[in-house]
Amino acid sequence: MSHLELTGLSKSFGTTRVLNDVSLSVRDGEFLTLVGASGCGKSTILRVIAGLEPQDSGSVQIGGRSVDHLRPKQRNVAMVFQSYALYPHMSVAENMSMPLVMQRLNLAERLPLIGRLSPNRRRVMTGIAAEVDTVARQLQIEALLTRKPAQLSGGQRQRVALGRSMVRHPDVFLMDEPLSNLDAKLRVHMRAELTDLHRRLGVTFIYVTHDQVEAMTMSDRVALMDEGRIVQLGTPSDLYHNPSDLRVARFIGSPQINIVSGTTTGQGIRVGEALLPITVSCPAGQVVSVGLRPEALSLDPVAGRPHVAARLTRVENLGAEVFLHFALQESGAPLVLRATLQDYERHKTRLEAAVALGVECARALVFDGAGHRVDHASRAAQRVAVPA
Amino acid sequence: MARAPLRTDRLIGSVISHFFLMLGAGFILLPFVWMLLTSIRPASEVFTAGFNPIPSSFAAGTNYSEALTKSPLLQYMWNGVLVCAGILAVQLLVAIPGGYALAKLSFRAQPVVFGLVLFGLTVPVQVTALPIYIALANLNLLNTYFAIMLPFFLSVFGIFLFRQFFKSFPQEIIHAARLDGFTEAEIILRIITPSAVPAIAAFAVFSITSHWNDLYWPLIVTTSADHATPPLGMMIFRDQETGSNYGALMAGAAIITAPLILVFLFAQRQFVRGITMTGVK
Amino acid sequence: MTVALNTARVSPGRNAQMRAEALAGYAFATPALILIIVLLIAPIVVVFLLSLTDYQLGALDWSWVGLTNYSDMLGDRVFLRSLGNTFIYVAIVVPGSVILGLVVAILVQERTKSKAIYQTIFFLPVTTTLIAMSVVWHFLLNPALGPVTSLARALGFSDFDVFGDPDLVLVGLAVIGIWQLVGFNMILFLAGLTAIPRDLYDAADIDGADGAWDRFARVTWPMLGPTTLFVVVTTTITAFRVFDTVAVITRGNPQGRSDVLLYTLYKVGFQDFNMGPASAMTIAFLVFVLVVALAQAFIIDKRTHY
Amino acid sequence: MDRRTLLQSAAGFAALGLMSPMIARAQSGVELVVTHCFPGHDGFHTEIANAFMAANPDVKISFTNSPPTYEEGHSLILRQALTNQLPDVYYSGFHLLPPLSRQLTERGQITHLDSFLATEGDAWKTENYSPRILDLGNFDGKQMAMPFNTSTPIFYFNEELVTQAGGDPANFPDTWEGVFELAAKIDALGDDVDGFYMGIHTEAGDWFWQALVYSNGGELMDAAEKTVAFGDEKGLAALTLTKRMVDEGKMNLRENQQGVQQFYAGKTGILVQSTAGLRATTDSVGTNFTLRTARYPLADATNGRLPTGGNAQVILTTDPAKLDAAWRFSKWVSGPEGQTVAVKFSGYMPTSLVAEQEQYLGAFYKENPNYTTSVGQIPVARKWFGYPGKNSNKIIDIQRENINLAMRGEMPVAEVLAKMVADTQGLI
Amino acid sequence: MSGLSFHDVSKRFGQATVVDRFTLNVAEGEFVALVGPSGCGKTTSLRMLAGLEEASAGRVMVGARDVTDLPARERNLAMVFQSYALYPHLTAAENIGFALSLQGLGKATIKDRVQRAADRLGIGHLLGRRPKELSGGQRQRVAVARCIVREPAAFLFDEPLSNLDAKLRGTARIEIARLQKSLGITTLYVTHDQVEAMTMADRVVLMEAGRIRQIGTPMDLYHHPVDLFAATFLGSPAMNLLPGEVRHADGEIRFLSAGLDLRLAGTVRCAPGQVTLGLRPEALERLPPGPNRIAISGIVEHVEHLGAETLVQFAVQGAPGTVMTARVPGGWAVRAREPVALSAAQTALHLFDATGAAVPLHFTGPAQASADRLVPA
Repeated sequence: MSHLELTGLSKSFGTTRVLNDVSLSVRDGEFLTLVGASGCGKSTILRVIAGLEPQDSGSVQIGGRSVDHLRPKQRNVAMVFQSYALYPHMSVAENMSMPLVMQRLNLAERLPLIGRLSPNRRRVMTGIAAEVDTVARQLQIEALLTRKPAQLSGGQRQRVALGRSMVRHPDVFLMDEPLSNLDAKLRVHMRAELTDLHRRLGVTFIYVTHDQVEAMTMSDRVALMDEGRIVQLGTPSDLYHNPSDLRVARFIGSPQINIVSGTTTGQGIRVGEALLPITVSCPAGQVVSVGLRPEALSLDPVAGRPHVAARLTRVENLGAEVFLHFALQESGAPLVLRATLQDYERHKTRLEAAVALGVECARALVFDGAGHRVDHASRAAQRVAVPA
Repeated sequence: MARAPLRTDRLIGSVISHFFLMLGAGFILLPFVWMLLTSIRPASEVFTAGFNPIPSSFAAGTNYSEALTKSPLLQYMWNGVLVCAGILAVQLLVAIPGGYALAKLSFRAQPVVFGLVLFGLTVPVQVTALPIYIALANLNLLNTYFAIMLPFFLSVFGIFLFRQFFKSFPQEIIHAARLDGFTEAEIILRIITPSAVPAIAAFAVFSITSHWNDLYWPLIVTTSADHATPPLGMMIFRDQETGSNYGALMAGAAIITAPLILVFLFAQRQFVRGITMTGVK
Repeated sequence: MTVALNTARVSPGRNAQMRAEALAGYAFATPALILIIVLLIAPIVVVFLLSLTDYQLGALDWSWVGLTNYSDMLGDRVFLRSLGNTFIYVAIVVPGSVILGLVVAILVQERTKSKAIYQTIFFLPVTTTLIAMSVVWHFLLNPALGPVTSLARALGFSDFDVFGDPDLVLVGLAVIGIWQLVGFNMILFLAGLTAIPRDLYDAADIDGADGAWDRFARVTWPMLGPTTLFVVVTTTITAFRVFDTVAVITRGNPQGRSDVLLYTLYKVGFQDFNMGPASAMTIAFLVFVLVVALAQAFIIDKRTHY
Repeated sequence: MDRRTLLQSAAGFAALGLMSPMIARAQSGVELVVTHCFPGHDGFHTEIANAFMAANPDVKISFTNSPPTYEEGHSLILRQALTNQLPDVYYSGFHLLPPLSRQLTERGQITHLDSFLATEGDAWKTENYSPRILDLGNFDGKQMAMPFNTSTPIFYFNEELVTQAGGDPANFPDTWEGVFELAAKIDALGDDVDGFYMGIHTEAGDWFWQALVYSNGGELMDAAEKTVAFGDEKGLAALTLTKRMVDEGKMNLRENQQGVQQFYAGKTGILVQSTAGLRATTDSVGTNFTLRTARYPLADATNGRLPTGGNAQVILTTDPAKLDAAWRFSKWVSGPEGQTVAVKFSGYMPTSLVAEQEQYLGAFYKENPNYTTSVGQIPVARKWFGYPGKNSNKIIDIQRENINLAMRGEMPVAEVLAKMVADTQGLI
Repeated sequence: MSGLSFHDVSKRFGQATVVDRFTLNVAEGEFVALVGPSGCGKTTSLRMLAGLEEASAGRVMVGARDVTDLPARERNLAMVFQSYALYPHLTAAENIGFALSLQGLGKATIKDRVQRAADRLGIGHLLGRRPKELSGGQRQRVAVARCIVREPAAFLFDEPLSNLDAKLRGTARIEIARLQKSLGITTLYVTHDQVEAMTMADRVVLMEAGRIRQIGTPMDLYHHPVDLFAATFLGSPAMNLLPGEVRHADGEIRFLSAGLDLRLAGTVRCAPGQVTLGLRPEALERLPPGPNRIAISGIVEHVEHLGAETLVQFAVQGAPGTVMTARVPGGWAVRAREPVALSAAQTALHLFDATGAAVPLHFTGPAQASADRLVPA
């Protein structure tokens, strides 16, 4: 059993608080992603779990036992680094067998020359070589075993790094932005491969990334971090559809969520001249932020349904879809609308003048002045179907 | 405005830069050329006025054989090899772990040790020579290879160099190694040292050249020819009382310089890389 | 410092890795530390103690004299003159070898095929025995017979007697000092030059930088700031230690115009055997070098903010 | 804390306890460890020692590395005295003999030779050594050393240049006036030709200055070695001569070795140097020109003297087992066998009367008349003076600076002399 | 401001030809993107125009001026580098004003122009900082401000956004495009990111191995790729490909691939032979197959939920080993190992012959109109 429990982790570098009372429980076999902007503390958590850095307070438990007093190698976790951290002077095979060599040979047997005298050593090494071969085959890098890291492409190095962590059969895989050094195409491909690997191994993955797409597409659950704290922990779709905080809403989703500011009234929320019939629990006259995902806006305002007036400022045509950039008529606040090419073509001529954009109030997300989510009736009633 | 094509500009630039480089190279090489020319000249021709590059009679044989036979130069060079090897080995054994500790490990005394290293960079050997000499004498260790090597076992420059080099070594690889179960000593042995080949080459060039050529300290601690190092072999031809034998002196200089130039040529690529990678900033 | 403080805050037992790291840190630093204490600190302490005595090498009795040696030193013409000469020497050698090293590095950097050859040539002086090379320089600069002077004469310059002329002698020694140091500085500058992103030159070209000088003044020179300061510090320390050339060639002549600190120190200590004053000078020398190095290190710290 | 504890603590920190000294010397009979200065002397020392060992098979002579100068040798010996690493036999420069013998006597690390000389008998003494020579090694009434190499300054000249300038090589001038006149003529022979060179303004010690003062009949200090004595008119004459070298002799103030090199190249007419360098000079001159030597002019023909350069052998061992062998070696090196080799190899003057005989150096001298010049100066040779006190080298440095002032005309000669006397006195 | 043009420009390094007879005219005020995989010669072409590389052959012009032999500084072009190439020792203001100070303008003029340029990019308050003290996005803006302050003949961009994270890249590309339009300045923009090329440029030049593969508007390239390379390079996720064969049989045109048999009869005119069929992920829709639509079904292998949309990778039934990606709206709850049935309009099909060249598809019948509609006027 290798569920992982972080309790009250805190850590500072000098006067900077990088972790602030972080508690987190990761189920056995779960793929959990820590996501956030750089400097939010996500990588530090990973290194604390691995034992590479000490926490100032709090504790880490793996499989129900505290590992705080254990050295990194004793914690049975494996880590894949952003830079892959392959040993530059060793071949792929040597890189991959290193963790096992360290585990299975004693100190004397590991010594450069003297070690070779041990009869045990050869037996162990043969065993290791077989295991490395197996893993290499799984990752389709068996042809690369004799090469040095410098002779490998980025993607190949990434796989070797994976292989090196796999041979140990660790309880937990820790991955620190493992895809960020790959180009866009390869990144997309490796995303699928990693999730696949996770499914096959069935081991706990803790994955750190700053890329919300990775977080969204790969994880069972995502913890979004900001300034050393976990802002929200939930499934990807939770975070997308039900962000608890303005920061989460902004971070997740591309193009970014539209945020317009409005004022609560008895009837709803006034945004410029438009009144969105969203009733929220906070008193009237308060300034709130209304978050509208690009797909919550439409070019076809249905009569009687709420709409806002806006002016088209720019068209980003991606072929498959079109991002239409608007400026809100009164405030000039930017809005992005996501349309199909067909829709865009249909409305093209109409868009030259100011237009009314339909707002699907049921999908609107309302945040109070502090950025906290405020639930509202229309949303509760018409909860959109979210994929599990 | 009529304009020469860029190619021509570049050609002119290259000619000018070669001109200055050759001028500089001439300045640098002048003493070497004269050393070699003198080493093949008879004594009487060394001082004939003017700068006639070609000697009218060759005395290379005489000078070189004199350099090799009048002093046990080969013995001295062998001593030099032993001394340089011994010094370098201990320096590396001390400086690589020391540099690693200063660059990558955190312990409370670290700033103090590093401060001492920086301080040491400013202390010339002359300052510490006498106390060390007396200590060696009291331990009855004079006239040993050990005595010649001892003050140089510590190379604060080496510690500094390796620290700078290791500073730029990716922390992630060390983290990976710790996770893999490497002990710190094994990290040094199996990860850090193989990566430090350029730095080792750079350091070796400095270490070997300075101790091969060192005259001051061997002269103090050795009184017998058994342990003397190469420059002592040239001293015999450089005599203030009776006048120097320039031909043999230069032949000796050429003989003892040659291995160093070979060492440098051999290590040049790594050397330059090592210096570059230590990031002198 | 922050690192140390952090370590301090983590109580032992808190994290096995930190403990192991600290332990390893001490273990690996210990050999170096022992050698530093035995070969550096202790001898300096002994020298300092000697500087408070009137001990003469070989003598059987001696006594404490307090700071007399230091006060005598301040009134000692020869010492003060050596100090001045050393500063003059440093003032010539440092800019000379730094600027030439930089120029050569820049020129060599641009070369492709011949780069390695030039690099090797300029580095040669580092590999040679100074006693032999001093003899050679001595002859090369011979006012009547040396090729340098015959060349100067052929070019129409008047005769000059480098080691005989009190006004030229330090210049002559400095030329040799520069000859020795140029190659080393060149290598350091080459390292610094490689670290300058090529993009900056491209940007400067497009921005309208007019030829080599603009490129140098606007990009190369400012970008080499940290390297330059490092080179200046190391060169200064080396130049302060000038000894061999003086001992072999001029021995302080003419008129003491080439007396330099280490040579004077050597004469007092090893020819007159006055260990007390010599030790005092040694300590003074250390202080000078240390102050210069610290001042420069301080500037480096302030300048490397980019 | 006394000196002992200071030094012991110095030793303590270096107590690495790593190695034991592994200087196990093969002891078949007696071995004498010998140190001499100047690596250039290795040749004749080895040859002499070989001959000695052939004649005395029970004694083994082994040499240490040679310090490059007398000063460095002296410093080496003092360091070794501190640490009990002294060689058995050492050749000290004459000028450093007084401090050496005094300090080592005090420490009980030197053996004086009076008893040995007494055993050999007076007849032997007079047959072999002139009293003047023996006196060079005699201090505080004791024979501390046997002189080995002796030298005086002599004139070297370029026969061709002298002839061209209208001089007569066979009758080289014996007065400074004559020398300067000839030098001026030589100097006029060409732009690149110098007339005269004497490195008094740049040499390592003060040997040339002593020669100038002594040859004018002057003294450096009074007999009690308390007061500087060259402030008189003899000293003035000596210092004036330096100025005249420049003014009348057209001497260029070159650095010493460069001046010498210029002579080797055949571009200087007259060179003043120790006779010790005769062999090396002959080799360096080769066929460039005909090298001749001439005696050093004594301005005061009656009281004029010349300082004796060179070195004397001291016996530092106090081990009774070695003393006999050491004395035998002493006799050998200062005797005809040793001297013959040393003279031929260097140009030094012999210290042994016997050595001048036909079977030793007689024939050599006939074939090499240049070598006889210094022998002729033996009667006027006197001790090489060393200043008492801690600052002897500093005194010499300061004096040299003053001499430079005079030669460069930066100060009137008389003023310089006064300053020089005051400076010297101040440092004693 | 002026147009830019390349005439048969080539660049060779030794034996290797990096750019081969590159010819391109950029109209005044136009935004042209050079796009292609790394090493395709796009950056080299840009640098030859800038004067940072020498052309081995051909001429480059800025407006009517032949600048081939002029040094970079005399070409009056401004460039934003991938690394931004800011001078680390200068403040933002000094960086922006660098070119002006080289021109020898007065301090006050420089200050004024720098301030205006900085304000325009919203970095007016950062002028006193050094590059080290700026974030990636801010540095990028300083680099752009450095260009606009000079009022050059044209802007050159060399992958200016590749050092920014995904979020910033999105906003920055809009900013740059907007700025370019408002200044109306001729722009040549190099990128390897097809999204940037598609969204920002008036025209896109697609390069591969030193040659131009296709020039056209973004929609031209997206909807009418001339070959397989263009088809797969543009669009993310990439176009799905299915190798197979076109056969004419029984008066029908069929596409056959392993066990797959798609009838294209009656709607498409196409010569028989070995082909590759291409289908963009968004063309696969959850609609029942109907007239002029082909049906494709399979087993879901992997699902990526992106919130607003979902990417479904499935193994195509009948074509073992072939995996296609479908891009469907975000609401669809589909799971791995479930079967899916999708269809695509025939008008969305692309066919490529054995050499990789696009096979023109001639639609007959009612679908014609809708096919034309796909192409923006």
